[in-house]
Amino acid sequence: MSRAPLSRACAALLRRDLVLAWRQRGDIALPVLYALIVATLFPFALGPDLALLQRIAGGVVLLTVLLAMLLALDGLFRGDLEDGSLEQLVLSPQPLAPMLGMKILAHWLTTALPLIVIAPLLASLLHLPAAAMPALLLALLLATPLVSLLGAVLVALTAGTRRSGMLLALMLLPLCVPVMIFAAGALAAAQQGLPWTAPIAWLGAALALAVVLAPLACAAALRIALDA
Amino acid sequence: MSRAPLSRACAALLRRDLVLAWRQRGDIALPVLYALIVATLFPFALGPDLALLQRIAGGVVLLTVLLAMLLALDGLFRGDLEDGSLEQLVLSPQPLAPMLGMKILAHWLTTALPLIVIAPLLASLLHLPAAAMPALLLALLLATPLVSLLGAVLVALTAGTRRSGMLLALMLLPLCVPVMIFAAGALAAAQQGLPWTAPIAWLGAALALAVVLAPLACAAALRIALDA
Amino acid sequence: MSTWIPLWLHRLGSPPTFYAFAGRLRPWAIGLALLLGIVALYGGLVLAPPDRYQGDDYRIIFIHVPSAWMSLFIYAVMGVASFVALVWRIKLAEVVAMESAPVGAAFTFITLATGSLWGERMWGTWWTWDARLTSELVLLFLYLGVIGLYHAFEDRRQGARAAGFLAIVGVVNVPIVHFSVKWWNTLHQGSTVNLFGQSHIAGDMLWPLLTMMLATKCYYVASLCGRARADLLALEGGKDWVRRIAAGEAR
Amino acid sequence: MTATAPATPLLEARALRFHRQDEPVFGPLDFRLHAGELTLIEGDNGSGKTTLMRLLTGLLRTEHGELLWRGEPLRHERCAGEVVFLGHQLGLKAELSPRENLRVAIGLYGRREGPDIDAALARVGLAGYGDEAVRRLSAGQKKRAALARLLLVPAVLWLLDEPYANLDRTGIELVNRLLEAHVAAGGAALVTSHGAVSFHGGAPQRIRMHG
Amino acid sequence: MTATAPATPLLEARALRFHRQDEPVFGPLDFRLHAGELTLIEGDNGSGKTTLMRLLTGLLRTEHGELLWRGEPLRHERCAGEVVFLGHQLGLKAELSPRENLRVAIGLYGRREGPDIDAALARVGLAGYGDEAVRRLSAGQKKRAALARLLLVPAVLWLLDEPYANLDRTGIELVNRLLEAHVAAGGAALVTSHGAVSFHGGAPQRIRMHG
Amino acid sequence: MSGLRDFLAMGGYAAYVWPAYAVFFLVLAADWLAPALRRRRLLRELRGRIARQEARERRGTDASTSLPPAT
Ligand code: HEM
Ligand SMILES: Nc1ncnc2c1ncn2[C@@H]1O[C@H](COP(=O)(O)OP(=O)(O)OP(=O)(O)O)[C@@H](O)[C@H]1O
Ligand SMILES: Nc1ncnc2c1ncn2[C@@H]1O[C@H](COP(=O)(O)OP(=O)(O)OP(=O)(O)O)[C@@H](O)[C@H]1O
Ligand SMILES: [Mg+2]
Ligand SMILES: [Mg+2]
Repeated sequence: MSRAPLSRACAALLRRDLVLAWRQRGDIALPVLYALIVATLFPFALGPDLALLQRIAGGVVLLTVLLAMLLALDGLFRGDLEDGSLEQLVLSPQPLAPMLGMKILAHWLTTALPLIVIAPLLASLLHLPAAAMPALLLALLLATPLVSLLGAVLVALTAGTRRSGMLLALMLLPLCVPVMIFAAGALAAAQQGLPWTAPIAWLGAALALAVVLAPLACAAALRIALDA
Repeated sequence: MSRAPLSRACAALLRRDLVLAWRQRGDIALPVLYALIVATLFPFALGPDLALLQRIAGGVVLLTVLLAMLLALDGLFRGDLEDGSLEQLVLSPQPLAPMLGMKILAHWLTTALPLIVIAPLLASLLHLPAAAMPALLLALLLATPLVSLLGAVLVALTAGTRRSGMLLALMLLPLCVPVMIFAAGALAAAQQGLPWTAPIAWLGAALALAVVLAPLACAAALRIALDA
Repeated sequence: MSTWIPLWLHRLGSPPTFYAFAGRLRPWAIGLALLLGIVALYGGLVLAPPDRYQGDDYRIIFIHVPSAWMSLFIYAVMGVASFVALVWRIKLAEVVAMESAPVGAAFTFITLATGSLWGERMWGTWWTWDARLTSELVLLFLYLGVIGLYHAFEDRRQGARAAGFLAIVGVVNVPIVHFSVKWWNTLHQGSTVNLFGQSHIAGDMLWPLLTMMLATKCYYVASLCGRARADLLALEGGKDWVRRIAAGEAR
Repeated sequence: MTATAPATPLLEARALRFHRQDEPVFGPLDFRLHAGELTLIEGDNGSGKTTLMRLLTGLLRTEHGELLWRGEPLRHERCAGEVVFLGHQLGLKAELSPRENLRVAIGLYGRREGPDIDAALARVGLAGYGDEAVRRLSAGQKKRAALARLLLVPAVLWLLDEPYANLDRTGIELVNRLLEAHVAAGGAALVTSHGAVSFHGGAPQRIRMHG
Repeated sequence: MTATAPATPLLEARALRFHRQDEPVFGPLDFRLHAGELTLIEGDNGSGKTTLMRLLTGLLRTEHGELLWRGEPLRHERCAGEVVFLGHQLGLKAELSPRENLRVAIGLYGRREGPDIDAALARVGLAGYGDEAVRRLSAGQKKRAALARLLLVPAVLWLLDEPYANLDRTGIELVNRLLEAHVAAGGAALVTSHGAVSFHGGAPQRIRMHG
Repeated sequence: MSGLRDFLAMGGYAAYVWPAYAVFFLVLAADWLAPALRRRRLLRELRGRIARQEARERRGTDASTSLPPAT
């Protein structure tokens, strides 16, 4: 008889989530397609004024990616909660926080990463100047895991409730505002040719903090949620 | 023993869906809050330039409402499919098309209507000129049921598949573009003080057609989807 | 002295005792609130002269500012009570935290509404996305989130734990609201009333403002008492003392 | 109950087979079910009982063999309202109470003369639970709420897929009594189960899946 | 199996009660479960068997009475990895195959010496179904896939909530044999059921809910 | 009389000042009334629950009678 080592457990869980995501790759593609739809419809909604589009391109891409992520966030624990897998995970002899960290990682890999990959495409659909591209990508690389991590805590909090949808959105809003402010700040500075490291550094610091604290908070929240 | 008359069955189903929506009112509020989040984040994403905001306000509100609706569309049959209620509905002695019409109506009432109600608020958060408000509301009143009806057919088609998400999005995009073009056209005209009845009339005609045909198509699609 | 206070607190911590205590405190608190409120309104609306620059419009200050202060104060109370509830699992702390939220949300809403009305006149727009206004809006969302989360759970105590958790996380926003005018340059004006140093406001405007602040504090206490009583009834629904009340009011 | 001529069976299968992606699920089956008869479908796990049921409801399409309803090819429109199906998924909305769920069922299927909702709930042992959300019921209580539907809607043929699962002894008794009463009143029933049936109205016919 | 001093029971409940919003769900219970023992939990639908199980896993908090694990208050960290729970929800991902599901379980819970995944699947009668998506299995086959987990993970205490539901006769036999082997090897099990248990290793202890 | 009219006119800003005060009082009044209504509803529900529990207990004692008669 052998206890499962933590690393093995993490690998098993990560692998499971990635395989599941691959099996349901249609659902991964959803946020990406959603972002594409937004980017496609935008010129129709505003009329084909190139200068206008160019001006708002960076912000729109950021916003779209963030919103597409929020879309997928709701499903982070839903499947596992409904079929009893979450109970099995909580009852396993592994510490919960790193396990949840793995789930969040898998979620980021399967929802945010594809979005980041197509972000340059979206940006050029909206005629974002190429000079701003590095800032956009860097901002997304830092902002998306931050949203994943913080969002996961909120999703865990609402996991035990019936009305999760609204609550989640309610609680996510205050969280997204600062992330958005810093990311958009970096982007705007880059678009104007100003230095944009300061807001990026802030995002990085917040991310470092969240990587450590969010899984713990998530575990605590989930235990509260399951106790019903 | 008494057969259930169609009107009674319609009422029962409509009532059930409305009660369910009320019990899970958090989930109704989700699209609304989502739209609010978009409207809130937009100024952050673009910077607080009043003239710019004002210029894009109409299009953004339209797009936001449409996207928020698409968000909720995915769940139209999911719950009923998972707990077996859909089978019970299909097996009932009622013609399926009007029953599905009721479900679509309930869905429109619970997702689109709240969005239309808060649309003026969103519009004024983004400083849309008051003169364009009637056009906005009318466009929404016609465009949203159209999207609900056409979307329902697609949802029914994808109900039996695993990769519903992506398929749905893929098929919805070409459907949303014309709706968006007409609605945005009306709005742009109104914002410039031009007559805006023509695009609205087109939307109305499309809606009339959809009200008759969409439930029938939806019923046929659903029967195909369940046969697995 | 050092022994009876904990003892008294412990006794008060028992739900039926607190229920009775809150019932007795409530009329006094609301009476005082009304009295102070009337005095403050008389002072503010009638006695105080029109402002040199703003005319009579500034009179919104007498409700805007006390409400704004209360919105922050109540959040702080809620945060502390949530912390106590989560760490020591005291039922009464849960009740205080959760029942503070609606009152706080009400004051936050008032702040936003009156600020908007005032802004429409002063800044020519009822809303801009500056730091103070936005962080206050975020505060409202936090309150609503706490309330929603609390009621979303079937089990109230579970809901209180989850919502308390959220409340604690959200405490970060309180200093942001307060210092936003200092940290970022905003349209909203900076601090004018200074409790400890020199206030930049005329005396006959200051005293109604401070009186109104006391009135709102008293109102909070009174409202909290009423809400906590109702919540205790829900929370202790299975206990005999509540069933006796239920049976008593049936007649 | 609607009376049928005793000669034509209510439901008849002739050389009925089912394939899923060209793999056979169950072999050729022949059976007849008359009004007033109970038929048990027996078979191991995975032998195709649930699949057969779904075929009989018309949810799955019959591609090999024939399935006749009162002598004519079974089509949904023909048997609609005369068949009620209770499967592994109970078809109850978790957020509604049993009472509300049953009210919807009546709205869709119509109502047989006989007990009203309260009486039906009492009969299945859910008195006092009529207004609780189904989500909050135990596994067996959910099953009972679904069974109450049988008492309320006017259907000649009951298709019950493992009605005994999750029920306690009184619950199993209850299902047996419900079946007896239904058959005695001229109804018919097809039941799958792994052995809990004890039927006092004559030996039921049996269909063995996988021979 | 880990050997325990026969004196301290593996699991002990003292005046254990559970309330949901101040409404009692089940009354005070006292029982002891030693290694090598099987205990049946009996009770009608809705009597609180599932609730008791969830309490024993530590998912629900014990608020009234005591629950001891090897003599110390039961806390998740203390019994983690020694307890395995099989409830109404099987905890299988529908999109994965039984083999993949079991591999995850082993990753999380570790692996007992004994059969490997293929052998376990064969033992529960799923040979040949190892790579089918769980979604495509019949109700009983799903249950069997969940039971295979018991064979693979190292746990002393099995908490099985209605393991017999949806199983055919050989499946019921299978569960009985699994339980016997587990108990013979020094494990312990708590099982709820509505009557399918037939145990050859001495009369099991019984807990009556709502006695 | 004109004093009152002047007072109500608020130096021309009546349209801003009085709505602000109205919001203040209406919101607080709603806040004040909410717990009273909730209390009434709670007590009503509680009485229902007590009645239901008593019904269940009665059912528990004579469970056999709830079985349908055997044919
Ligand atoms: C929607 C718009 C507004 C919002 C959300 C808002 C919010 C707030 C908040 C939260 C405070 C309390 C800050 C603290 O205690 O640290 C405050 C104080 C104050 N507000 Fe506003 N406000 C708004 C509009 C206005 C307008 C238009 C004016 C007048 C021009 C104004 C004048 C004041 C004054 C004088 C204070 C007291 C500052 C002090 O002494 O600390 N506000 N406001
Ligand atoms: N999530 C829940 N919320 C509120 N009440 C619940 C919940 N789950 C169960 N109950 C109630 O608690 C009681 C015990 O339920 P439990 O599921 O433990 O019963 P059980 O003995 O497992 O029954 P069964 O044999 O039907 O599975 C029931 O009366 C049920 O209505
Ligand atoms: N959706 C599906 N897709 C593909 N194959 C399926 C599907 N559902 C069932 N099967 C397969 O068809 C066969 C028959 O399944 P069915 O559910 O009819 O069995 P059953 O007799 O009801 O079994 P049980 O007693 O376990 O409920 C099984 O081998 C199963 O693996
Ligand atoms: Mg089956
Ligand atoms: Mg149970």
